[in-house]
Amino acid sequence: MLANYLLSFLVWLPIVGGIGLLVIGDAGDAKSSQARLMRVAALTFTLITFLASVALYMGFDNAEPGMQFVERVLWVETFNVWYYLGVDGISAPLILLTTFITPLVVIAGWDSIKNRPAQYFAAFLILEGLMIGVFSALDGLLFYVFWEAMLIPMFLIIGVWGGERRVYATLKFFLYTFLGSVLMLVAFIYLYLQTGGFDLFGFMNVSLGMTAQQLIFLAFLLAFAVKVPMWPVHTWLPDAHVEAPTGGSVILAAIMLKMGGYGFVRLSLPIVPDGSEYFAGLMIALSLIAVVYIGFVALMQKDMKKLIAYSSIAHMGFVTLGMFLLWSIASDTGAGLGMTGAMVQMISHGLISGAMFLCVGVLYDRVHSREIADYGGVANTMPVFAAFMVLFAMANAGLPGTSGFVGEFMVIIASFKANFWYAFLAATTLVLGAAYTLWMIKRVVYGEVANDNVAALKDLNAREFIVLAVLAVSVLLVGLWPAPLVDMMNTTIEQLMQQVGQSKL
Amino acid sequence: MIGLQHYLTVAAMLFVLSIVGIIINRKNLILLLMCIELMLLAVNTNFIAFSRFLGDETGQVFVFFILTVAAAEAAIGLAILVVLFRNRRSIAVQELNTLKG
Amino acid sequence: MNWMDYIAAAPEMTLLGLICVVMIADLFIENENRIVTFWLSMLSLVVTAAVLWATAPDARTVVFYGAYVSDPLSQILKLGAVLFVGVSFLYARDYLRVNDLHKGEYYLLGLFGLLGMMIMMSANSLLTMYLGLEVLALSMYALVAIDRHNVTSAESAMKYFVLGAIASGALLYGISWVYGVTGTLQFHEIAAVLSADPGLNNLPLWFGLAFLIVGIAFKFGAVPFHMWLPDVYQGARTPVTVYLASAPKLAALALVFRILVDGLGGLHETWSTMIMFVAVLSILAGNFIAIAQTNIKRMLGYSTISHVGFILLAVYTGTEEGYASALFYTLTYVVAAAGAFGIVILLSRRGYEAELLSDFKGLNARSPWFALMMLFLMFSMAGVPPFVGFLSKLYVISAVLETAGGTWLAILMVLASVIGAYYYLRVIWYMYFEKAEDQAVLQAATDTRLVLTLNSLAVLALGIVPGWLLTLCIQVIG
Amino acid sequence: MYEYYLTIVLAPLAAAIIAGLAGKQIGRAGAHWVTIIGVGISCALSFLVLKNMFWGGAAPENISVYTWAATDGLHMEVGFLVDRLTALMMCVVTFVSLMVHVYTIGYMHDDPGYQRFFSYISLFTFSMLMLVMSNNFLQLFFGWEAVGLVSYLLIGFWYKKETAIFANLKAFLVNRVGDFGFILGIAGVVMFTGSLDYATVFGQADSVAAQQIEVFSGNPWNAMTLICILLFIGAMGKSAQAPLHVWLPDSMEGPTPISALIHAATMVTAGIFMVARMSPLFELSTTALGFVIIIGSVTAFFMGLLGIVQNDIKRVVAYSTLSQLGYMTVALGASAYGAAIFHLMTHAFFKALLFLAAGSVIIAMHHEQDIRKMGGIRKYMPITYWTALVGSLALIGFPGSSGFFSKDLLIEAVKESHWHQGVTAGDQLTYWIAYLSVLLGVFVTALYSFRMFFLVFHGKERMDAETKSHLHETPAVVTVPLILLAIPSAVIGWFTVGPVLFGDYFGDAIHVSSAHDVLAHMGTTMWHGSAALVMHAVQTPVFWLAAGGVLTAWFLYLKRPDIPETIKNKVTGLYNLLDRKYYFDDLYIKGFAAGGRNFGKFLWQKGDELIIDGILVNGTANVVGRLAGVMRQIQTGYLYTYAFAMIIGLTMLLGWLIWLR
Repeated sequence: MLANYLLSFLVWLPIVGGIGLLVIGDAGDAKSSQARLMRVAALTFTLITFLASVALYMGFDNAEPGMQFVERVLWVETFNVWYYLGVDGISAPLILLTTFITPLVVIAGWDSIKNRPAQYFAAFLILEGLMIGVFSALDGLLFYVFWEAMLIPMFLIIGVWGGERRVYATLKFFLYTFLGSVLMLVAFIYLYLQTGGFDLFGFMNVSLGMTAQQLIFLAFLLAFAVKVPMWPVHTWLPDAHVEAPTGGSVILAAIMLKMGGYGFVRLSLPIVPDGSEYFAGLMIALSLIAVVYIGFVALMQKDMKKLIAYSSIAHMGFVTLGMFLLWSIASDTGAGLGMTGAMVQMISHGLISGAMFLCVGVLYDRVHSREIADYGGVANTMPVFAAFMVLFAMANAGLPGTSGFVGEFMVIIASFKANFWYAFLAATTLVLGAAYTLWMIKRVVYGEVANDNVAALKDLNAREFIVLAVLAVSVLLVGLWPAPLVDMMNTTIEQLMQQVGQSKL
Repeated sequence: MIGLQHYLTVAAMLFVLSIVGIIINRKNLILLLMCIELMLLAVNTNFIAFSRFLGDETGQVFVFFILTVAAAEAAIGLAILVVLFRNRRSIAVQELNTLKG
Repeated sequence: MNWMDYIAAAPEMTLLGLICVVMIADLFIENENRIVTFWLSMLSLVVTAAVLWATAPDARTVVFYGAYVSDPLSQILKLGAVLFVGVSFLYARDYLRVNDLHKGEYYLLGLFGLLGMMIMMSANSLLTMYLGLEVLALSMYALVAIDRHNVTSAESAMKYFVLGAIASGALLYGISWVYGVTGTLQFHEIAAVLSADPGLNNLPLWFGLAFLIVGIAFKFGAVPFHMWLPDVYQGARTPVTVYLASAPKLAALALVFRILVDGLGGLHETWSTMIMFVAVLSILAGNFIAIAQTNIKRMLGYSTISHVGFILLAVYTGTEEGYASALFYTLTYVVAAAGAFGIVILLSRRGYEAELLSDFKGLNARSPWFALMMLFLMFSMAGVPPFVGFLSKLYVISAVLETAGGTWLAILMVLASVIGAYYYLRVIWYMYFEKAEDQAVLQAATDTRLVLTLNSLAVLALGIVPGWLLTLCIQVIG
Repeated sequence: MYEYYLTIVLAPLAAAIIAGLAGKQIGRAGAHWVTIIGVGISCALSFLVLKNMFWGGAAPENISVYTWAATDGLHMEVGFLVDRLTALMMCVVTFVSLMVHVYTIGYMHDDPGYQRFFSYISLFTFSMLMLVMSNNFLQLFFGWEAVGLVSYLLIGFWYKKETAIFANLKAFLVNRVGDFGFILGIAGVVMFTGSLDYATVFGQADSVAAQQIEVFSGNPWNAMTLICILLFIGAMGKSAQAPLHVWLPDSMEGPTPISALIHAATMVTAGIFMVARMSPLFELSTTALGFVIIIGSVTAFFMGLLGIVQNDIKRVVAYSTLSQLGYMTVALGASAYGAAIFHLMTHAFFKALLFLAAGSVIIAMHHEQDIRKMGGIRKYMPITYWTALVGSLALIGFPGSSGFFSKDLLIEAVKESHWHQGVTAGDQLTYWIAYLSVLLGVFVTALYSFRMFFLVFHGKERMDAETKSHLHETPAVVTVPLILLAIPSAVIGWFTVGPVLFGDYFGDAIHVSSAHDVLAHMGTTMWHGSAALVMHAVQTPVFWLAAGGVLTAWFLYLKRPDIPETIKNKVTGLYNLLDRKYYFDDLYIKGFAAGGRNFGKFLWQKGDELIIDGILVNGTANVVGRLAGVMRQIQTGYLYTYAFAMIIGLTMLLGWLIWLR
């Protein structure tokens, strides 16, 4: 029965496919028929994975708060490590997001990648598998293995297919995240010594002293804050985004950043609730700084990718804000609202930022510049593209009816319950977000044709159109009817809230 | 009456002497080899003394082994020395620094 | 005195006999078909391994009047040593041939070194230990100087020799003190005496202990007794380096286990601090200085130092788990080191030593496969999952965390490994992100390629299915 | 009726989607037909709904369409609340929108973006309907932002025009500032009532008003006051109340039809509608109402003044819109919601009419908008002339015109509002200020509207010969809407004033606490039917002020055109103050916008790049690198150093043994 091994299938199919691509290779020539074969193969693998994830969605039971599609096999006896997979309402949507975005990335890189396409697509396939692994792993060590292994393909993607300063960017990316993660490993080992295993639920059930909880929280915080990224450990992101190839930026923004948020929900909150409560104020402060400070920084970016990267940081600020509100909300309802908002925000940001980066990629493929100043009046030569870009920009600015609004709305409402000023600062994103996004739109899309490059632009080809159209539809769908998504999460989040509510001291 | 500690002191002195010799000698590698021999002698003295005062022969057996090994060591050392001299026509210690950092 | 003794020592004796055979045969072999010597040596390794397998003791047996022990630990270490000596012979062969170094001495000295190692691994008395150590050391000195026309080899050989002599001198001095205090040379007796009379556990013994530690730390190449290591790794011809970097580490581990654990286990709280001191220094110095290197052999030398620091920290714990992790770490590290130097050999060819980092530029374009293999090895050394280097670090850290104040050591270890990650990443960066400077195709025999591939894939395979090796290590120690 | 409501909303949306996505395929004619049919359907149905409400006496309906999302006890739904207030708004919106659709055929006749334009205005109609028909705050906010989006797209419709794309960005951002308050208001509502649904919220209004919230620790505020003021900030953005009015004049960069539809008739009145809709909340906070009335009166008077110095035909009308919106706001503040809505309706008709007339003139003048280059157009374009006259008279409140009833009674209501029971002296003062400003506003209104009227249609012809040569009446698609709008502008007041204001038309749709139900008060004291009111007009100051305004305009701009110049040169200070629009734009652009950019630059370059990246991140990396460089120096390469290092190590071990152990 496949359903029992669905998650393993999701995790390993892309990885196996990627290894296959690596071994076969592309005769070092992007034009060769072999290279074309590799592309098709890559797309097929990602599509099959997506279909499998649809099966996951079909089989998913919204009413079940616990884990579903569980697989559990002993892996390393010495450390009592299990190959333990499962999904709940928090991880399932993220897995769907992963399998949904990756095919688009493959299509987007179809013929813009001239150098060693087979390796390129292989890297993305392996990356996809590992990311799904992170979202489905229920054993601490397994989680860590996927978490770290993920860095390898991304390190190569940025370094090999990136821009001029790619080496600096990718080393920064790797070392930053590696530094963040190693302390999490120490925390895991500590918990292992406490519980005699790496089972996450074991971690959640063991009772810990306050100091231990605080230290563990800080260890986790470093790991996840870097990934999210939260101010002030965010500076790797703009560099990585700017230098990465389009596909890399999309995966980074759409999925990798979510790992940080996911980590907070899956590990920090349930394992060290009291530690989280102790540091909740700090987390909220950092999140609000991210929203306001980064909003202003984004305003002044000259590089489109950098601007979107910074806007990602600001938007992820809502995620962390929503997650850590619950202790400052007196009334019985509202905390869950913030959490739901945070989760929805993660999904929607995945779609929107991915779309924005793809839009920039479309322009970059044609003009080979990311500078806002090199554009202007794109709408004259690329009307269809302009329509898409304005739509995604509006979504980025959190316009109701697009997915960007849903999460922000919920989080703002929840934060008002917590404290007027939280909501006040959070809501500044309405102005700031619109300001930096639309100002960029004004300078890039509108106006007279700025230069010959713009005059020579060709509008979207079928491939690009499909990718953007699919994203546009999903952005609007989530914006106009988020209920299916929210229903997936509700029960799990309720349960999480109870779990976090009770102290472990 | 000369006791164990006297022997040990002598041995320690020899040992220190050999080390000092190795450190302060900048000129000649041969001297280093000699210092090494000296060090082994210090060790031998120790062993003999201990063995004598413990009334147990193992230590003396050990000394024989050390002497043998020392001979072999000296042979190899000199061989390397020859190779070195062939290559660079000098056995000065302070010129021996192409590998560093 | 009965035949059991000879059976227990059969592997060493077999090896010795075979070495003599090879030596004689080598006399009558013409230079052009020196390859025969290679195959003979390989054959003798295989035979030795077979004998090892055959005479594997199910329990600890002490023979030759307590001078010699044969137990599972010695078995696994010996098997590992034989295996990696063989691997380094294989990697060396083509290099030696194209560089006119293809003399029988390489293999002979290698085999003698192996003999020394095996003796160390089975030593149950300080005397035996010393003899084994010297057999190993002397053949190493000669091996490093094997290229008679190479200045740097000679220089590094001389440094190695002098410092090695000092180290063994210190070791001997320490031994003499231990002998003087306990009145015996055999480890189990030393242990017995110490437990019988705790009063002995005092300054004179500690005084000797310090000297022993100097000898041990030198063999391992732990700071501040590491100075020889980078110079020798760089100065020696790469085939020698690959030999040095792999099997002798196992012998060094045996040295630690036999002397500090079997013999002076009672002094744990004394020597643990000293070990921690050198270990921490090694981790820091090794990782930091490696960053500044431009020569890959030298860089790997410093990385070795940092790994030694991890191994010694595992020993420092003094727990069975710690010893097991030390064993696991050493074994897996040796796999990675052999592979890495193997790739370095692969890159060099006649009259061209590929030892600069920049020689790795664009390797992905020249040979995607071996670039990938090197990537595996580097990430494994950096301790990134899913490669085995991660698990071994994990094991050591978990052992250290259990000790008092282990938290800070653990944090130091992980932070150091982040710094370390930088220079491993730099190799990958050169291989993947830079343009190739020379386009010469890599030529290597099929068997070499095969073994090199297996060697590199091993770090991945062990990372994914580590269970059997971990259990093995635990059994051996327990 | 559910299907009706759904059709009313979805018909324009469908039309918009078709015209937008399939614009090429269906062609220009196809585009305008499909959208006109779409809007036509919803217009017809809207009137049907109104009929059922008004004569059929149908009860208000509150229907939920689908659950948008539900989590943690908060139900977020999409649904319709259709009562008489809604019905009225629906009719106004769809009718004006329909007129504008038709008019557009002529106005945009040879514009390349023809289909896109129709798609946009249909989309706007959809959004506006969603806004007015909403039964909950979520959907209200959705419509609120959606109309903002369409307005953004339409102001920037000619995206090559630098001024246009500046104006639309400005409009969107200023609106966002308003929405900033609005969403906080909504969040407050949820906090205190735990629901987004109007009915539930209004049901709990009293309990909310009883609660307090500590925004600044130490001095608690009344929750209701906070919520209402926050909500009203949203209204200030949409309805362009000072100081968030700056976007409206610039929005005239857009094509004239949308100036009529969005920036005069419908969208800008969304704020007024919203406050009226929220009357159950606002009624419970006199503080909030005081805030509203002050803002309104300021806007009403001072924005009117600006109209006098404008020379762009559309901008004059824009400023008059601002001041009229101020009037409505004042009415809201005086709890005369009915008056506000009534004025909203009449204003929608005559202001749309004025805009379209102006547009018609602009077409004829080949997109020349400067009134100093016009004059004497009367004889060339009679229809436009007469309709414009009707519009202007309605605007200044000529007795009998629709504007007369709405405005006159509005002012009356403000005057009476000091009658409110239990008002403090402070409130009294507020009411008097408000009354004064709306009263003087009448004069100003008359002055600027007839200044424009005379300068455009009378006097000597100042346009160049080339333009004059083919100056003629605009085609039927333009004039017919003018006429169709002129009719209600002229007469609708007469018929509707009675029932709407004093006939309790709104019923429960608008809730006024009997304490300050000024309209009811007036109904008892002074209302004797339309005719009586008209008769009584001449005795009111309003009439004479208006007449005075017209006369002044006539004297200054027809009789002695030289005087304005001399006045301008006499009081340059005042003139500049008006000409620079009280320096609001300078404050916002040079102050806030530039300040924000510099702040961002500072945070980016000093905060991110210098401190975090430069010092912390790369700094650490450099330190490590340096350290490595230094440490490798220890490895000198000299044997004796190596030996020495070993000895040092040994001595350290021994030293530790002997002294520390």
